[in-house]
Amino acid sequence: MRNYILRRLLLMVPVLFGITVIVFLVIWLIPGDPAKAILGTFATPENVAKLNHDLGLDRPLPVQYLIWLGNVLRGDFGRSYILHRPVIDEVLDRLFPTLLLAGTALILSSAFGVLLGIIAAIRQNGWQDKLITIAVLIGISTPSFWLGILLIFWFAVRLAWFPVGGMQALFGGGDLVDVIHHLALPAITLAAVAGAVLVRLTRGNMLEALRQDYVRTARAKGLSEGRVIYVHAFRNALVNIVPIIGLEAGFVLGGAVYIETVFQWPGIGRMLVSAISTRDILLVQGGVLIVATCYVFINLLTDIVQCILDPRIGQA
Amino acid sequence: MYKPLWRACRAAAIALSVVAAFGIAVKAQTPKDVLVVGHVAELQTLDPAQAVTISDFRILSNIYEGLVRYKDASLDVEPGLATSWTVSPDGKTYTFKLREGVKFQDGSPFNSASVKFDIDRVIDKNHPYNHTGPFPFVFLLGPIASVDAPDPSTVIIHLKNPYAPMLTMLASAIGGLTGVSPDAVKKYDKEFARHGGGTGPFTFTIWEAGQRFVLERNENYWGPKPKLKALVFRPIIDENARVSEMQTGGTDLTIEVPPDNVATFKADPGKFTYYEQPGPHLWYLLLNTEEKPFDDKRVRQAANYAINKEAMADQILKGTATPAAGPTPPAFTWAHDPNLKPYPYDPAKAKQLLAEAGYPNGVDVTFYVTESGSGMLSPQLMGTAIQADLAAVGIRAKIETYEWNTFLGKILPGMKGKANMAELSFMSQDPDMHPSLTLRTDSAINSGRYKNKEVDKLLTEGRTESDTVKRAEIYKKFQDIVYDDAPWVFIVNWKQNAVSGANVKGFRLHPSFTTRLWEVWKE
Amino acid sequence: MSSTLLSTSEVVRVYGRRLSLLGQGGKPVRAVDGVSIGVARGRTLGIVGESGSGKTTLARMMVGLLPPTAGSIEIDGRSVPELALSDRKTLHRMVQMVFQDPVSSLNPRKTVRSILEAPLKALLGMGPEQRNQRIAELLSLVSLRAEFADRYPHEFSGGQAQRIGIARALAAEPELIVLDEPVSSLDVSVQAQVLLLLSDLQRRLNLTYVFISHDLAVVETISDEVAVMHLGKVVERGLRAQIFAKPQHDYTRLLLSSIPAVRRRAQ
Amino acid sequence: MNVAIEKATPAPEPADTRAGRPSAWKLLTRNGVTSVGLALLAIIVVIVLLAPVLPLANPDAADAVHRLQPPFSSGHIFGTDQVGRDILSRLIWGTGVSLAVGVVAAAAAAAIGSAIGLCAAFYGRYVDMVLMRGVDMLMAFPYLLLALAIVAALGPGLLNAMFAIIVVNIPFFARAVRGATLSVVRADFIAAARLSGLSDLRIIASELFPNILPTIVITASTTVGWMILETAGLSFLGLGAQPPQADLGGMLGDGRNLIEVAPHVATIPGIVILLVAIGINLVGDGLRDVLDPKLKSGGLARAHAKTAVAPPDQRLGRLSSAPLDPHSLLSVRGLETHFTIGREIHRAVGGVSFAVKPGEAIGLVGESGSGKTVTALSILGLVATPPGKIVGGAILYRGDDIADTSLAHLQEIRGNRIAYVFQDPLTTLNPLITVGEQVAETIRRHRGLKRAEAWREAVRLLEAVHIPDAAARARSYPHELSGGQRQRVGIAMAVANGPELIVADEPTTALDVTTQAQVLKLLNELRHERGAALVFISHDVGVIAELCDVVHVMYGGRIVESGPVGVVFNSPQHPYTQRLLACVPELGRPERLIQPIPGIPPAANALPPGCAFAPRCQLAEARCRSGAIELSRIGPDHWARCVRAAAGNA
Repeated sequence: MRNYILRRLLLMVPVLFGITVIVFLVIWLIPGDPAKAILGTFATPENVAKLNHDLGLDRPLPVQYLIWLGNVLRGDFGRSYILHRPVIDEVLDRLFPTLLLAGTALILSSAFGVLLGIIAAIRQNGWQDKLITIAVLIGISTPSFWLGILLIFWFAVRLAWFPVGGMQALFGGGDLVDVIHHLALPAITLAAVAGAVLVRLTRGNMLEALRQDYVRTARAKGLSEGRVIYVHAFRNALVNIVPIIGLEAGFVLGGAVYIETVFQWPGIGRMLVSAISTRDILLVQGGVLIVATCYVFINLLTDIVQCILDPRIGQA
Repeated sequence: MYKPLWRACRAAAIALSVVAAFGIAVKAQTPKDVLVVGHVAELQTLDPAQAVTISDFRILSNIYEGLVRYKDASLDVEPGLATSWTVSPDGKTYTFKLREGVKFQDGSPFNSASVKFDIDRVIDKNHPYNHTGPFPFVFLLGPIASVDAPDPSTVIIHLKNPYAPMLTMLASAIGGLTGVSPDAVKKYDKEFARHGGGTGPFTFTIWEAGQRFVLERNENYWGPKPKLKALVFRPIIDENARVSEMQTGGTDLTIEVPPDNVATFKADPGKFTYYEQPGPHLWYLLLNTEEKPFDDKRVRQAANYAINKEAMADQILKGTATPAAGPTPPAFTWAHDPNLKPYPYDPAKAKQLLAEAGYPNGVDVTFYVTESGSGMLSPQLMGTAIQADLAAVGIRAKIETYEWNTFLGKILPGMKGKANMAELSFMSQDPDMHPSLTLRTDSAINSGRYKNKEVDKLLTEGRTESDTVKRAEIYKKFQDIVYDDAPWVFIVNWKQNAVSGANVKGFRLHPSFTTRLWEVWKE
Repeated sequence: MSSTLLSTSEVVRVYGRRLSLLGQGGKPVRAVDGVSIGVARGRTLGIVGESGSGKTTLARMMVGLLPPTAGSIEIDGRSVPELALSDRKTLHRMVQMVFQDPVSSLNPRKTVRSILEAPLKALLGMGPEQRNQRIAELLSLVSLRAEFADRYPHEFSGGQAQRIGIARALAAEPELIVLDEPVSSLDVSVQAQVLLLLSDLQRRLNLTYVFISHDLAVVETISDEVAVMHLGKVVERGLRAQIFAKPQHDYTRLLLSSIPAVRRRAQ
Repeated sequence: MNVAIEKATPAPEPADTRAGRPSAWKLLTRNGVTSVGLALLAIIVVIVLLAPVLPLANPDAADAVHRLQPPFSSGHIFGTDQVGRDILSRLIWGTGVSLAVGVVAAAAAAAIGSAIGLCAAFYGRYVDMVLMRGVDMLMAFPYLLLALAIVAALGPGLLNAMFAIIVVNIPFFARAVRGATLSVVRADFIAAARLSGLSDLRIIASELFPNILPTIVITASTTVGWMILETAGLSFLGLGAQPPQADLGGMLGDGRNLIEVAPHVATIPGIVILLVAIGINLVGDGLRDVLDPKLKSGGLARAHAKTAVAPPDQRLGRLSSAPLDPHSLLSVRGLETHFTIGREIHRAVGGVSFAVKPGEAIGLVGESGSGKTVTALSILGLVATPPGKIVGGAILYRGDDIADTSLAHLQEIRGNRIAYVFQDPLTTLNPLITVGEQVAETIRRHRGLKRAEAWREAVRLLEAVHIPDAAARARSYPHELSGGQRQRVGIAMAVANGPELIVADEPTTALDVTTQAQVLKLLNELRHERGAALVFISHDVGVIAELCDVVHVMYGGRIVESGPVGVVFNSPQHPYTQRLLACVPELGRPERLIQPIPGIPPAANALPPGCAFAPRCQLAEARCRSGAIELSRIGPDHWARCVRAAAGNA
């Protein structure tokens, strides 16, 4: 298994490298003069020339990339001309809230998704299953931003149970209870869709696992149904569920863009939306690169968990 | 049979309800001496010389002061950091006496050297701190030739040419750049934009990206101390969220209430106070007079007749604006010509003019619309409504929408070959400023390529004439010509608005589109 | 009748020299390790061995589906790997293959007709009318009704599907057919039908078979000569009677002694 | 050539299964829920397509005076939006735009992604590596974030948004199609196509593509819904459709600021998005059920803890009250187990009776589909329900009918008094649990030993089944053992609690002959050592002959002949037994005639009346083809279900 993890770590190098290439090419995608687009209103000829030089845009593409990569590796993602600060500072300020929101949503969706998936599977065709199936159908068909607006309207404005937005109360806030209070609506909104997908997959994988020969063997040994379901079937289903949770992490990190916008969450998603609307391209680049890097590590983590769960993987 | 599962379910349910119960119980109360403001955007910079948006200036005007400032509720000038000033007869030399004993928030002294440093930083490309820019509004300081500091309390500004709007410019929010602490600039260098440092009643303390921006009372302020201990600006970009926060008590004050929500707040005076204040603002359509069809005055007038400005002001903007009559907003009370009436809504006349101009079957035009932008109100909504009105008389506009900066980038170099019309708005502190930039034949950003010698002459006279009564006469003439020649379609003048909790007292909107919060208190 | 049609000489096939991002992945496995065998025209060579002995790899190399790592395979004096690269059509008109799993060897989305048409068109260049006639002949050759031509593989039982697989191989009119475990997934009663059909066809069409199986009894029934494979090597080869009556190699003896016989205890 | 040449008789035509094979469309519409989805989508699509001819207001005609009219106001069924445009009209046109974008994006992503996946899998090696690493890199971005970056660079707009969504979805198709292609590329029919002289291009087009098309359709059907939601999301953020163009996300985005003043402006497009997505998802699920082979035959159904059993009055009604053999350990009487698949009933076991005395070894022999495995699984209720159900007969263990006993009681017997050894040792052992633990857990369950003690006992058992270095091997996972060792573990598990009866279901079929011999020897030894009875199931008469005392020959779900092994195999009386023995090639007797049985065994859902073997039997007469034929005694302990055998002995 140690070899597997090592191999997986090594495999991350080309993937991270690829991410930087793609992110770098985003600038290259900009129609017209990127420097002008980046500088926007401040695009005086001197500024454009200076930025072109700073970004190395006057040099061949591979050289530009290497210069850029060198800067990125040193933590220099350039400077936001809108926010007047280094991109990395802004991104790091925004990273924690996003990870908090996405992480909570991921935990919520995984926990409930798997739990409901198991219930649906072991009560297949029962009323529980039907109820869950309907809920899942609505869940995967609801635009999360719409759900968010409805939740705010009812639970924050009408009932005033939860705050409208933000991450913490301005006064007397910041403690755990306060953050949970602020986190509740956005995290639930974000978790709803991801959780629904997971319910389906868990149900399918549980049903499949329950049909396997080894489950029959376990029953033939006289083991209790609890042991058959949770030790024999669920463990095997989990091997297939864990990578899905990894995928969900990406889903949740991306979906945070909507949720942060709707709930005034001070994370990277909201930053990206305003950066796009002000065409703060370097900020977009930095934000996307950092989040993608986090995601790569999350995937590494799920791979390791999967490897721990399934001894076959480490040896393949 | 499946006990572990049910146990897990029950545990989860209990945990959830505990959290929910806690959550509902916690209701954070804003302290009485702190005002929470729902702000329309993230703050971009703490450097008044770099700021470009009114939303930034609304915050910065509480941190920085200029040599002079506007009087309450008017655009007339009164002493600020300078206690008195004289203007030389040729209008080219301004001498300011500075207030004694004023200290910057960082403790360093405010004096003539600091003023010189501040102005030189912006206008002198070779100044050691010029790289702390870029300074987008440097052109406003263009008339300044040099600054002298003969003694610590005297500053002399030499102009290249006589420039009548000089004082109003210094009084405006941009004028705050003369009250910047040189020590802070030297200390933070390029990062000054993230730290700031002025002489104003409030000092910047906390900036949490996306969450809040906090100003605290400047305990060493030279003037009357603010009543509030702190101001908290919460960036709430989403209109809906801004309204919801206001309704649920998440904010004490919200400036720029979406028009559709105005009625809600007005309807509940026990809970909310609603404010309105016209300012020097004009929302108009810039016409490309260089190319067909708007090279023909009749077509330009036809467009003015075709658009139902009352409906826009009353229906779309819900009374937060009034129909505009000409190029000079009524907020410039002294320069505005009250005899001008808005072009009436008269589609028949528009059609007739169009036919006379040789377009009996209508004409196709390209219409630039922006997504948002400083003072643009609801640009997309307005754009679509205008498109519909124009279509009704035969001007078939094809809308192209761009993000604000791109939009400006497309328009400013001229619209030839790209578009026939574009929506724009301006807010300025002097009736000269905007027309001089956009209607003078020799101006680089006269994007509509409007050419009228008479207008050029009047504008030159207006900016050099220091007698206000004579200036007013000049601008009235100017208005009559431009009204008739219609290089623009005059749409509306905006009344800025705000809503606060009923417990917020002492708040007034200012016509200069800044927000002065040092006299505000909460009950 | 004694001229050698197909022969292999010191054939080796190594697996596991896989390209991977981090250099060589895993240790290479010598699936076939220096095999030299031959089969004479009109005869049947039986190859017997347990799983992992390299039988299938050898079979695939014989028909040109896999290139050998080393060694040579010749059919009628021409190199099979070379033909596979340069002139597949000629090669496959000489040698065809019948696969173990009758279901997976038929494309589930094609009718029997289009499965049988492919070699007729691509290898023999027959026109449509000729093809129809030939398809009918082929089906009757393997004892299937002509109307089966327009059905899909899943409509057939295992035995019928294997007949279609045999018909497909026959369509190319090859001299040699390599049969890779052709009956091992069939029930015994059906297995006997297919074995019988194969013998019948060999006699009528003068075919040469390489018959691969793990079932010694089946190999004994159908082969003229037998090669015993173990871990990629041929451990013993010779005439059928010789191998089964007087096995020389320990492994052959072990194989033979492991077979339970129906009447052994009863007798 | 020593094979006897009997004129190959043309096989009788199989029961025509074509009529019973419903078309994909029928399958799709048979599912009620899917029909709802189809209807929903159809209605939406028809309305959208009719938009140009419907009497709708101009969707872009603003009327500022009549803005934000509530629903059902004059002339505007759904009211008007913030600039006074008719919401209904915008909704219909906007739905069209959203659907078109979703479908076009899905099609484009499917085309590009599938091409990548197909090429990667077909050409393998370098092509595969380069293409799939590229896909990995796209996958390394959190979903949607890459789309945002692309839109950021290209600028907002519906086409750019669509382009971004396409790029983001390519990896899903590439991966799914690559996987599907890999499994097809390895299929023998691709090799067969090569042998048929087809070129690579023809193979891709005519052999590969039709077989991966279902995968593409399934992936597309799941992604098209997402894509519509995502495009809506980008429009919602103001990055998609630009005014005045209506699309659902944009309408929702415009309307959200009015949620309080005019809730209908945001609510109505939200509901429409929901309906469209529900429709697409329902149809997608239906398509998947039809196309995914794993979900075919009624979808995945979970197997219950024990087989469903008909109530005693129905089940026991047909049983004769013949006296029980008091010495039998297990007595199966008139067992009938049916499978209900769709509307068809498969009579897998149709009245099987046999008894096992303590220490005795009986064999059940028959070809596939003869019902021997289902018989064995029925004993302890291990037949999967659904679709299986015991509809008749009784299973008497020490005189008690355990067919219908409580699950708890059954679990006491399972693995304790009666234990099983299954066929494929790789799939029947849990791949994620060490073999030691798998043995130990049954010990803990039935003997209540502590964890450590049970482990030591498990190691002792592994030693007893001759696993070398058992203490270390106990910590291995099944995949780390060879097939023979795995089956030894299976045997260790079975004998762990000293059972009275071991049911072995084809325990050596997946093994090589040499390994089979060792395993059989081991099983036999242990059984004798521990005095357990054995029910041994096999299709291999040789194995049965070697191992068992008594044999029951099964055909078509019934026992057709039974008796002591020596008697049955040396003088078979039933024609089936005779012909079965005649067609098995026998080692050392190559000169013996192999006589195939013409035709194929009957399908369990289409058993002929009378004798199931009659259609293949050369001796069949009219009376064989109607009415029940009883198992009749034709010698001491020798029984046969044949009219001729009965008559001969009468």
